[in-house]
Amino acid sequence: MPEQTYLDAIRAALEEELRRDSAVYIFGEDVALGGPFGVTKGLAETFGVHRLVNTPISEATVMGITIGAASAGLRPVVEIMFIDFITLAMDQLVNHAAKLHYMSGGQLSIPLTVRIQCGISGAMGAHHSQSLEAWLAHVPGLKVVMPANPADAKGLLKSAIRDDNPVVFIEHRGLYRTKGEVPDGETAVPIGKAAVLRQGEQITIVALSSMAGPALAAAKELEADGISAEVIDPRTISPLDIETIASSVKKTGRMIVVHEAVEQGGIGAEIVARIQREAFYYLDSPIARVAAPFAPVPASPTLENQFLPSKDKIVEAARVALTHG
Amino acid sequence: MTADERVHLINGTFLSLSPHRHVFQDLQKKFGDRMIAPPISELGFCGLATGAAMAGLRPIVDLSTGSFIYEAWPQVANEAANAFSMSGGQTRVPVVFHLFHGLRGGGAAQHSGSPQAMLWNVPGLEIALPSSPRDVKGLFKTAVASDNPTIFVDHIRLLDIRGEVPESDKPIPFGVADIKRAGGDVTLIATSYTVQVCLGAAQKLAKEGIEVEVVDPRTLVPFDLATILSSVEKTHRVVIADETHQSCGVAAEIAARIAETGFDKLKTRIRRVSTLDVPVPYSPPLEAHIGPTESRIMEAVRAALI
Amino acid sequence: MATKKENLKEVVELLRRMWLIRAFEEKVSALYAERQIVGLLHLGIGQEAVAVGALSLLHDDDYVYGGHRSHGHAIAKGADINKLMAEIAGRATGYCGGKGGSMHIVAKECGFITATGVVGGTIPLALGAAFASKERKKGQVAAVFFGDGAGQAGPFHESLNIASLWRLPVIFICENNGYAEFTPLSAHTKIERLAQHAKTYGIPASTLDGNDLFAVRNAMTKAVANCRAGKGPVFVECLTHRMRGHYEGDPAKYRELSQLAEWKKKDPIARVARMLRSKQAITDKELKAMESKARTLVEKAAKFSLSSPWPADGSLTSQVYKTT
Amino acid sequence: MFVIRHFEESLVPLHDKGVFSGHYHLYIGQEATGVPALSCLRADDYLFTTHRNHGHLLARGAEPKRLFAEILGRVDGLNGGKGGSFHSVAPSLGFLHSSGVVAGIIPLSTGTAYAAKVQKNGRITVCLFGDGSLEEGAAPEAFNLASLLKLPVLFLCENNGKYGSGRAVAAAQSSSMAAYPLTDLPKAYKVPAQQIDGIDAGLVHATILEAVEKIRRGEGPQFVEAQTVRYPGSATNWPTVPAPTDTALAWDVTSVPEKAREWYRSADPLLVYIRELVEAKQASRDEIAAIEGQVKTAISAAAEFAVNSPFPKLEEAETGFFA
Repeated sequence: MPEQTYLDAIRAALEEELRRDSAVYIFGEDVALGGPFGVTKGLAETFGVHRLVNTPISEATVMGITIGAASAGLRPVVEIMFIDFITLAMDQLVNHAAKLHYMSGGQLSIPLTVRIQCGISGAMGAHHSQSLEAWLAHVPGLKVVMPANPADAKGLLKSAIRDDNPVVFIEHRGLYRTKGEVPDGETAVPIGKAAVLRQGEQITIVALSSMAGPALAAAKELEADGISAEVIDPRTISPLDIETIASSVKKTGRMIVVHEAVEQGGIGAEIVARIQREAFYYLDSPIARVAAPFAPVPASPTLENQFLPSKDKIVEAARVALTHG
Repeated sequence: MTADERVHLINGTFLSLSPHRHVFQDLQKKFGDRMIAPPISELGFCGLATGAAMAGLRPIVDLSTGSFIYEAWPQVANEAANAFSMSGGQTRVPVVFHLFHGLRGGGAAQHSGSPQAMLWNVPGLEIALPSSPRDVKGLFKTAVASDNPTIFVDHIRLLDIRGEVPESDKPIPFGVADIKRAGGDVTLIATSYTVQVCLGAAQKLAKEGIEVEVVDPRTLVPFDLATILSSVEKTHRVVIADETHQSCGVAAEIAARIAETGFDKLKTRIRRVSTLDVPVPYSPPLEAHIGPTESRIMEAVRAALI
Repeated sequence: MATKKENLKEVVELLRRMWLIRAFEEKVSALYAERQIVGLLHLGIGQEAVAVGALSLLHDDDYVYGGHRSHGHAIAKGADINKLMAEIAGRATGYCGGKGGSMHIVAKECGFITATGVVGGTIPLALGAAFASKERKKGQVAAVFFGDGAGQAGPFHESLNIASLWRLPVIFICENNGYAEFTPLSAHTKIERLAQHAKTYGIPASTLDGNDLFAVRNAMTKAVANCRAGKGPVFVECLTHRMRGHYEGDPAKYRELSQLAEWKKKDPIARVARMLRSKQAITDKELKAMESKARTLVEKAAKFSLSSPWPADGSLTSQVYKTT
Repeated sequence: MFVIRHFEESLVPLHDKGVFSGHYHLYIGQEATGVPALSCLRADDYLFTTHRNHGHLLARGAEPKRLFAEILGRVDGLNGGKGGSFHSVAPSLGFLHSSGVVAGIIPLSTGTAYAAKVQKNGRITVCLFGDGSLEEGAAPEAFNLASLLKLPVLFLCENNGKYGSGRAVAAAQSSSMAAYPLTDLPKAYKVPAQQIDGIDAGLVHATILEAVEKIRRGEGPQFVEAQTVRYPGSATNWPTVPAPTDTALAWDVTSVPEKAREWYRSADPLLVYIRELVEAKQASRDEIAAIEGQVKTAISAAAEFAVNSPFPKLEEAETGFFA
C-alpha cells in the first residue's frame, strides 16, 4: 500500500470526490490558491476556480452561503482556517445548519462538510491553537469526526462529503506531516465507528486525534512493565461509538480518556458519563481523564508543551488506575 | 447601580419580552443615562461591553434569549475569556452577560438555547445559574462585583417563582453549592429552573417514602464538588437533572467528576436526565416531552434505588 | 398607482391573495388570543402588498427565504394555508410536522425554503441558493425578506459585499416598517434607508412605498429581469407599517397612535380595492364576496388544524439526522 | 522608524534559526503611518491593534527587548510569554488587548471609547486594523454603534494591498471588497472618512492630528484609510527580507534584488522620509547613517537580552486566567 502524509491524504479525498460528483464545491479563504496550509494545492488548476471558490474573510456569511447552497442541491465543503474562527460562524452552524432538516420536518437536507484545522502546533497562542470539538459535539444535528492518521483522514473525509447531513471534519494541524499507509481507491471509513489501534487486557486507553500517537507510545512503555493496554481511537465524537469502548472496558475493567482539549466540559466527560452507565459493575478503578488544564493556550513554547497531555502523563495515569482496587 | 456608578446596562430590552417589563421601566427613570438600547448587533454590543470593561467600567449586557449569544461568540469566548490570561494578568474584563436559557413554551429551536454547557468548556469565564429569588439577587451582586467575565444564566420560567429574599444586600459567593432539600436516599443534582422541578418531584417521592436530597451547585465555574461528594457519601446514589442537551451537557461533566473522584462512594451508576439530543421542536406536546420533566426525574430516582 | 400595462383581471387575483393573507393573519391572531396557539408569533398584517407584489413575479422553482414574520410570504409563494395553519398550531399535519412552528415555516414544494428566528439569519442562506442556481445555469432567482432591524447586523453587510462581488442572482427585499422590535429605527442607526448600504457595495437599489402594490411589482419586475440576465443582485426597500406589535401580546404602546391612524388610511388592500372600483373592474358586492371567501377558506384551515392530531411521540427523535 | 524597521528585520533570522516558531507579521513598509499617527496621541489614550502589532507597540514606546522576549515566549516578555507575537499587550502604553481574530478588536475599541466618554476623561481610542478587516461583519456593526453614540474613536485602516497612490506596482488588493473606495463603508454610517497616502509621513501626521482634535472636541468617530504598498518580502506564513535596510539605499538601490528594486526606490516610506529630510537640509546623510548605526546596536542588544531571558515557570501554564 502506498504511504501518504495526512495532508496529502486529505487532498486525495477532495480530488476524488470533486471528480466523482459535480455537485461537490470547495469554499474557503484562498482555497483556489492552495489554501493557507497547501491542502487544496493544484485542485483549482484541474477543476476550475468556479468549483474552488475563494471567499472574503466573512466566516459567518460564508458558512451561511454554503448551508444555503447545500439546501439547493450542491454538496459544498467549506474550510474554516482555524477552529478558533468557528466562533464567528456559530449562529449559522448551530441555529441553521444543524436544525434545518429537523425543523423543516425532513423537507430540507444539508449535505455540508465543514473542514477545520485544530490543535497546538508552533506556539501560536490562544487564538490559533484551541481544540473546541466539544462545543460541536453538543449540538444535535451535527456529526463531528476527528481522524488521527492519514488513512482515516481520507476515509472519513470521503464519508463526510457523501453524508447528507452537516459533518464537521476536524483535522489536527500537528498531524499534517505524519505519514501512514493509505489504501487507494474507494476506502470510505464509516462515521460513528471507533477503531481498536492495539489489543490489550488490563486497561483501556481511549485517545482522540493527536493523542493516538502518545497513547500508543505509552502502551508500549507499559508493556515493558508487563502491563497490557488496549488503545482505542473513537475517530467520531458525535455520534460516539460507545459499544466498542464499553466492550473493551468490560474486558479490562479500567479506563483512561485522553484528549488535547481542556478537560472541563470536554468530550472526555461524555465518554466517562456514558461508560460508567454502560459498564458500572465492571469497573475496578475510577475512570481518569488526561487532558489540558482549564486555561487559555499559552504562547510560550515551554508553557505550551506543559499544557499538552503527554506520553508520560498517560503512563502515570495508567499506573494509578492499576494500583487502585 | 446605586452602589457603583461604573455599572452600565447595555441592551435595554432587559425583561421586555415578558409581561414583567414594568419592573424595568422604573429602572429607566432612575438610571437612564447609564443604559443604552443598542441596535440588534449582538457581536457589536458584546464587543463594546468587553472593551468598556477593559477600560474600567463594569457593564451588564442582556442578550435576552440564550440562542442569540452564538452571534456574539467570538467576543465572549475568544476576546473576553482570554484577555486576562493572554495579557499575562494585566487586562481585567469585569463584564456580566445575562441571558434567558431553556424551554419556555413555543420557543422552538432558535429561542430555547442553553449555551452554558459549551461555555463551561471556555477557560476564563465564570458561570452562575440562580434557581430562586434569594439566589438570583445574591449571585447577581457577586457577578457584578467579580473582576472576571461572568455568564449569568437565567430562565424565563423562574420569573414567576415566589420566595423570601433577605433585605440585606449580602452577596452570595460563587462556588458554594446549596442543599435546597435534605434527604438520605438519593442525591439529586440540578441547576436553574430544573431545581424547582426537582423540588416538586422530591415532594411527591417523599409520599412514596423516598427522601431525596436536592443539591443546587448555583455556579458551574467555580464548581463546588466537595458539597456534592459529601452528599453522595451519605446516599451513594446520584441522579443529575439539567436542561442542556445530553451529549457533552452540564450533566455529563458533573457525572464524569463524580465517577472519577467519588468512585468508591457509588452503589449504582449515575443517571442523567437531560434535554434529549434533538433540536427543540415547536409543537407544545413534543417540547413538553423532551426536557427534564418531573416524571422522568422521578423514574430515574426510583431506578437508582433498585 | 397601476400602470396601464397591469391587466385588471390579474390585479383582481392579486387582491384575492392579499385578502387571503389578511384573513389568515387575523384568524391566527384570534386563535392566539384564545390560547389555541402558543409561542412567539409575529404577524404581517399591513405588509401584504410587499409579499404579493414581490412573489407573484417569481416561478415555483425560485427560492424564497423569510424572516420571523413570514406567514404572508409563504402564502404569497403558494403555500397551502391548511398545512401552514396546522404548522403554526404545532400539529402533525403541519408542513414540518409541528416541529418548526411559526418562525421556522418551510414549504419547499412551492419554493418557500425557510423562515428564521434570528434577525437576518436567512440572508446568507439565500446567497447560497443563488450561488447554486448560478452554477447550474437554470436561471433561478433567490429572494430574501428581512426587516430594517437586520441592517445593523454584521452578516447583512458581509452578504451585500459577497453578493455584489460574485454577482449572485439574489433580490434583497427589505420591509422597512420603521421599527426594530420595540425601538424606532432612528434610535438604532443614523441611516434610516437601508438602500444606501446596498449602493455602498455597488448594488442597484430603490426605495418605494411598500403599500403600493404596483410600485412593488414594477421594482420587482426590473429586479427579476436584472437577476435572470446575470447582472447580479438587486436591493428593493419597501416602506411599510405593521398594524400589529412586534409580536402577539405586544401592545405596541411605544408607537404614537397618530402614526397608526395615518397608516390605516394607506392600507394596501383598501388602495387596490379603490383603484379597481374606479376602473369598474370590480363591484362592491364582488369585493365583499372576495373578503368573505377568504375568511371562509381560513375558517376551514383553522378547523382542519385544530382537529388535526398532535405529532406522535415517535416523530420527536426522527429527522435529527437524515438517514440515506 | 529605524527602530521598527531593524527590529522587524532582525526577527526573520531569529525565526529561520528556530529561536521562535509560529506565524508572525511584519510592519515593514508601514512605518510612516504608525510612527507619525501615534505621535499625535496622549499618554493615557487607548489603542487596539491586531496580529501585525510590533510596529505600533514600538512606535508607542514599548521596550524592544521586552517585545522580543514576548515573541520568543520568555518570562521577561510584555505578557510574561503568554501572549506571543499575536497577543502582545502593553496596558501602561494604552494597548489593553490585541486579537488574533480578524476585526476582533473593532467592537472592543467602541467599548473603551464608550467608557472614556461616560467617565468624561477626555481619552480617545485608536483602532488600528488592515483592509481585510472590513470584510468582517464586526466592522460595520462597530461603525454604526460608534456613529450612533458619537464615541471618541479613530478607526485607522492601514491598506497595504493597494497601489500606493500612483507609486510602484503593488500586489492586487489583498482584501476582496466590492465597495470601492473603502471609505464608503464608514461613510454609510455617517462616520467622516478620508483616504490618504500612508507613505507620506508629514501628510499622515497632519491628517491624524486634525482628526484627533475633532474627536477630542466630541465630534464623534473618524475613519482614516492610510494606503501603503505591501513590501516585496511579505508572505502569509514566512516573511523574508529582500535587502537589509541602510540609509544609502535611499539613493542607490542597485544592491537590492531586481524584482524588489522598484519598491525600495519609490514605495519604502523610510527611504522616502530620509530623502525628504536630506533635501530639506534638516539632517545630513552622515547624521542619519549615524543614528541608524546606534539603532542597530541597540536592537541587537535587545535581541540578545531576549534570547537569554528564561522561559516562564511551568505551572504558569495552569494559572493566571482568573483575576
